[in-house]
Amino acid sequence: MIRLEGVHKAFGGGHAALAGVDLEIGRGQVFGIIGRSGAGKSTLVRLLNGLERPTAGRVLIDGTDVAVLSAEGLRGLRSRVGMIFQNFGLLWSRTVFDNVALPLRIGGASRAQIAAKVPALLDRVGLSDHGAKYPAQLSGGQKQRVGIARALATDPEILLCDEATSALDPETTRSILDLVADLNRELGLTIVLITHEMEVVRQVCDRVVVLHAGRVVEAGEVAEVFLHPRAPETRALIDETDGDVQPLGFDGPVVRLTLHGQAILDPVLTRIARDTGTDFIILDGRIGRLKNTSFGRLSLGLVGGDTDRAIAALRLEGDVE
Amino acid sequence: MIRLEGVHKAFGGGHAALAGVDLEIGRGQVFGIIGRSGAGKSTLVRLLNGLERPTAGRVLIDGTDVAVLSAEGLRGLRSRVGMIFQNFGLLWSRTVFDNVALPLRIGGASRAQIAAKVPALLDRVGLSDHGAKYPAQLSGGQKQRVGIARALATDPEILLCDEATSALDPETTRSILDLVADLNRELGLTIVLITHEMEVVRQVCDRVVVLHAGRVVEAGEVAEVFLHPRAPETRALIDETDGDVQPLGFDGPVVRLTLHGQAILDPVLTRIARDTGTDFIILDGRIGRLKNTSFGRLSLGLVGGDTDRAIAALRLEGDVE
Amino acid sequence: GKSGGAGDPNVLTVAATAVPHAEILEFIEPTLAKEGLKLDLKVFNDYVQPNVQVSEGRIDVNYFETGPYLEEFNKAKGTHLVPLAGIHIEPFGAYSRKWKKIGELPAGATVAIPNEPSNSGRALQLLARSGLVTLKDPKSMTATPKDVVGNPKNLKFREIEAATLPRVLGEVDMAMINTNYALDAGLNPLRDALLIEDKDSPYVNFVVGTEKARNDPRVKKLIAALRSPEVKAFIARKYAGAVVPAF
Amino acid sequence: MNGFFRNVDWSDVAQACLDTIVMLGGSLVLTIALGLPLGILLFLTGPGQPWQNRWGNGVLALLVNLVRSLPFIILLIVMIPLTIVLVGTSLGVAGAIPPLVVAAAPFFARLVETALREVDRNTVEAVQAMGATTRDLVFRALLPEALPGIVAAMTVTAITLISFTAMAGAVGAGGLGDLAIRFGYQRFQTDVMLVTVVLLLALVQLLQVAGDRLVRHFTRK
Amino acid sequence: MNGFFRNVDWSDVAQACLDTIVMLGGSLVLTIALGLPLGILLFLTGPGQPWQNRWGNGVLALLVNLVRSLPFIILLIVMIPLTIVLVGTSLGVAGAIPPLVVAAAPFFARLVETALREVDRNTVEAVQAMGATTRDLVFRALLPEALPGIVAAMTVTAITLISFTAMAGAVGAGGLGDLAIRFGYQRFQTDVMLVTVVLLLALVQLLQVAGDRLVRHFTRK
Ligand SMILES: Nc1ncnc2c1ncn2[C@@H]1O[C@H](COP(=O)(O)OP(=O)(O)OP(=O)(O)O)[C@@H](O)[C@H]1O
Ligand SMILES: Nc1ncnc2c1ncn2[C@@H]1O[C@H](COP(=O)(O)OP(=O)(O)OP(=O)(O)O)[C@@H](O)[C@H]1O
Ligand code: MET
Ligand SMILES: [Mg+2]
Ligand SMILES: [Mg+2]
Repeated sequence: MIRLEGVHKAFGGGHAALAGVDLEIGRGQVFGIIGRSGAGKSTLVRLLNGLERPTAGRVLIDGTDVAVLSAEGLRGLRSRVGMIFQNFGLLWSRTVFDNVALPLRIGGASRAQIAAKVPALLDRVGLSDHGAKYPAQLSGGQKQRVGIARALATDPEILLCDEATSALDPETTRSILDLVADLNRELGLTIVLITHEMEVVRQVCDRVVVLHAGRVVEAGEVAEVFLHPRAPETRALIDETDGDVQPLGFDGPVVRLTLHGQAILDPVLTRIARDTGTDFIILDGRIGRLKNTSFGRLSLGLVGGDTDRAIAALRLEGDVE
Repeated sequence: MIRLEGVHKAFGGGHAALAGVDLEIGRGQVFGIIGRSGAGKSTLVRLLNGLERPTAGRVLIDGTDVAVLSAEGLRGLRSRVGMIFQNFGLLWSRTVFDNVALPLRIGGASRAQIAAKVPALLDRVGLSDHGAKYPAQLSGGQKQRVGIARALATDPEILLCDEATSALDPETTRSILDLVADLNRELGLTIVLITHEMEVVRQVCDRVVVLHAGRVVEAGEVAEVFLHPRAPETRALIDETDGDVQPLGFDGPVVRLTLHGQAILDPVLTRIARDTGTDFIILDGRIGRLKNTSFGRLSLGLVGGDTDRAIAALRLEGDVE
Repeated sequence: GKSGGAGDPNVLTVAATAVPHAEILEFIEPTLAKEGLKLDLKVFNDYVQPNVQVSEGRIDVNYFETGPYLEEFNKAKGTHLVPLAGIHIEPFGAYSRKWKKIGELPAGATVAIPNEPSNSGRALQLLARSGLVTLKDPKSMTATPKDVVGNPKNLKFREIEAATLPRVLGEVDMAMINTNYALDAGLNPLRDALLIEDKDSPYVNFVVGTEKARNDPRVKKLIAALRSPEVKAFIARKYAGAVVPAF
Repeated sequence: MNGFFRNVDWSDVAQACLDTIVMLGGSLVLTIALGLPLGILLFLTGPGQPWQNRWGNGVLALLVNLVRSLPFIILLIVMIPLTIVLVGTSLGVAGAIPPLVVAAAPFFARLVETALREVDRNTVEAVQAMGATTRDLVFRALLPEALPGIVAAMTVTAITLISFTAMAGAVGAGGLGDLAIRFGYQRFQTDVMLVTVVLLLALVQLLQVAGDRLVRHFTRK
Repeated sequence: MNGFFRNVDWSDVAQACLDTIVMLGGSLVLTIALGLPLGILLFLTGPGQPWQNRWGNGVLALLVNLVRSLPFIILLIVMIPLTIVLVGTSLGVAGAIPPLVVAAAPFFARLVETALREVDRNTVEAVQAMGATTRDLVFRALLPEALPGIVAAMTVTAITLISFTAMAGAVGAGGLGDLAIRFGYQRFQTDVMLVTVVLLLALVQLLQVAGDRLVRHFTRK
């Protein structure tokens, strides 16, 4: 559905924001883009609806190069693409209601359609009480939710989210993600999602690409990238620990264990402990879900018993470092 | 150092953004403020440097009511307080360098002082290469880092951070938090920090307050609040799971265990497993640090053995639900 | 009326400048009304429009200009307006705050003159007649300082808007001022003027119209009313020498 | 008619007031009707804008500048034939309105252009990303967002128009400014000048206060 | 001096050009010097601003409106005594400059006020939160941020001043506009009118292009 071929983008003078990006996003995918601040994520997403033009390379949507579209063609494309902006881009002169209604009005919706749809959207993003306010009267997160409701108003086929939940609390984030995931499942909405919250990528993305200094340094299935990050930039991004491998107060041998899929339902640790006499201290780690599989990543301190056998046994269950 | 007494704040017409807030922040503390979007967090912080005035109640800094300060007094206070804004508030007409230099110029710093200080600050926030750019040429995260550097420029005594790292990737966030934590330790900087990233609260805050609809629903030491959240609003916010208590594919008995302090260095699970014959499956959870203590919160599936005795044994080690 | 045009036998449109023309016209309005002629008075503060409007037939006649000015206008614009009747003269004078007599005027003195063509020519004519300057074309009614060929006293000219002249009198050695402005500014032409036009002045103000208007009965009525003894008395009473009847 | 205001003919003053108000009202409405589209066009054809067009923009700018470089009195004259076609006369209040409009519209258009340039680029971009036509962009985003600036521009323009009406006396349009010039200036009647100036001031003051209030009302930022 | 331009005295035209440029230059510099502080003051004393002051703002606004409600020619006359005190004469180019400045400064001040109102509230707040004095706020935040708007205001003001200079002929200031009126209009010398209008247009065009370029140069948003 979306294909980038050798895309470069340089802003007048400076070095390139994107330096040769190839990637492909399939219909109905939830596609994550992560990377350090300034890596080129926003620039990449803005290419997809023609807000920026590549200095070299091609951006294809359904096989058509966005750069060669006529004004009319570009409008057609944009009406099928919703975008949530990092900086909101709301109309200050319009109420929350009218901001959300705007894309509908532009799309030629009737009064009745607007009256039916906007309140439902405001409700979904938890702003039912704020429809008559102006953006300047809203908190940061409320503004962001207006942007979300607005992007969803026209039932787009593609949704571009530029840090759509960065100003939201975890609870609200979760409800927004649920909403987006529902749309993805029910309507086959294709979603391109920039985020700094790895939890978000884990929960909703199918595939993820890691940008660094304008280049793709890693790309693949979320589980694959998160469980077996290859590029050092990826590791640095998704690393959960505070950076210390050796946590407070423990100075025995430490291993890092990664488990996923069904393995996690095995009582791995307790079984091996019983078999090898080695006790495990969980120094650090996380067990949770990756979209629809489970995963775990633990730093284990080994105490007593046959630690070599214990490590060998762990190796049979998952990845050990 | 900072005291709020019965603070109310209503914006013309609407219902109150703050509805009776009392709180106290000690010198040198890192004080977290969390709460849902629209809870009143930004409003609260803006009271502390007089950007908003309370409709009732008093805001005391070092015993002086901010509301009764003269213009001169207010400027004096503000020059001791740095603020990082949710919406950046940068000067579009000035380069990154000049934006960071601005508070120094206002404070009457010499050319030489500015030439010495600004590059060091830009370096700390990773913007050395961007000093000559204008804010419109920066990515979202880069803008936020300019705001951070600017707030730190005058070596304030109090630093107000309104979602200072929300636009930053985890790696950059970590380096900023390290920077802030260093300043707190070395210079006794008092920090008031709004964030939606619970990880940030865990890593750097001493105390935390949970706001909900303009009221304080919970307040206390971070470890206390995070390990034993009392208010349902707090639970909802800090809940790490995706909301399902019963994770994928397991249907035996499940308990939630919370451990902290030295307890975590005990190989609790493996020892009890050996003693009671019960195997534990870690279904979900997180082990990590709370500023300078360790903590763990796990959902355990119990398999075989004497589960009652196992649960009783767990109770001796930590909190079980 | 909207465009006034020649047509309604009982209404005559007349363009005029405010003083004294419009005031004189207003004075005769009741008389004409009794004769069944209604005056539609259009007051202008500009010297071009009234002629343009009359020549294009949107106004019947005007009453604001002097013969020399009309001639100049016809020549420049190729119009064929004709003077229908001379009514009055507004004598033009030279005034000074610094000097009591024209003979005291020193060499290199600054003389302010009006900046529109009709009045600047008129001012220079008056100076020429008193021997202060000689003009390239002694007959020219629209001379400007550029047309001064002989200037024994080496006078410096400043062209200023006519109504401003009395107000800057203190800043120049001498100013050439229309009598109406002089009077309004509190100057007394008979006492204060260093030079003043006499009764033979060619600058008589005419009622002006197209050739057609010559035989228009309405215009005849207007002219008759303007040249009445009542108007003569009115002028004498109201303008005390600043306006002199020319009939 | 004695005492200080002895020269003041109050019915003249009333008529002049009426003339000024009619001229102002008529020309302001038309100035906005003409200047607003012109300002929008100047903006849209400018560099980096949706209808970017060096030539078109250059020609528009030249026209606007041409009109603005003509002294008002010359404009008044040059326009007479056009004025007659438009309103049937080049005289009086009606005849003054077309030149007033032609003089003020380009001025207003420039102010509108400036106001439109101030609209937040992020907002414009977001609306473009919805697939808005330029028409939608103008009517649903640019104009509402720039409204406070445009209202401020209207206030400035209205007050400028009042000062133009003073010169419209050249075509016999009358009005307070003309009264001030003819009696106050040309006839040295200080009392008439004072009365007209006070009335003009009241009118200007009214416009400014109303304008400011509207600006504040429309400012949502 | 034959052919089409037979009436044109080129040395007069050159002098008029010079006069216009001197009047414009002199009065523009002073208009900015006077209007900018006035605009800032109007803004700062306005509702919700640092020096909020109903009375002060009201008095300033009244003064500004008073000057703006006076027809230019009346202003010229009323100011004569003051002009003489300021520049020693009320005549010629020098005598025209004070009234030009007094007429244009309030106008420019209003445009400055409008431009300052457009400055991002978040930015202003951030600078206030640094403990900025109002002076710092004005010079380090408001003015730099509003610079594109202020430059646009300068352009509009400069062009408006040119049209005022045409009226300054009343005090013998000369200039292109005055030449156009006295020869082109009053003496029906179409060639003179054409030459002067072309020169005026060139000047206006130059100002506008330079202004636009500066605005673009200072726009960093
Ligand atoms: N200027 C204003 N006028 C009216 N209401 C306002 C204004 N500013 C804030 N509010 C309201 O006050 C409440 C608290 O806002 P505040 O910005 O303090 O929230 P917050 O906790 O910072 O939220 P977020 O996490 O989304 O930034 C919100 O409901 C908001 O709509
Ligand atoms: N208009 C511009 N002019 C010049 N440079 C720009 C411009 N926009 C972006 N850049 C630069 O391009 C690079 C990529 O910016 P981009 O906004 O794509 O980053 P990002 O990955 O979205 O970062 P963040 O996570 O901080 O939002 C940055 O170094 C930025 O400074
Ligand atoms: N009323 C004027 C005068 O007699 C006429 C000037 S000619 C246009 O001086
Ligand atoms: Mg970005
Ligand atoms: Mg907030």
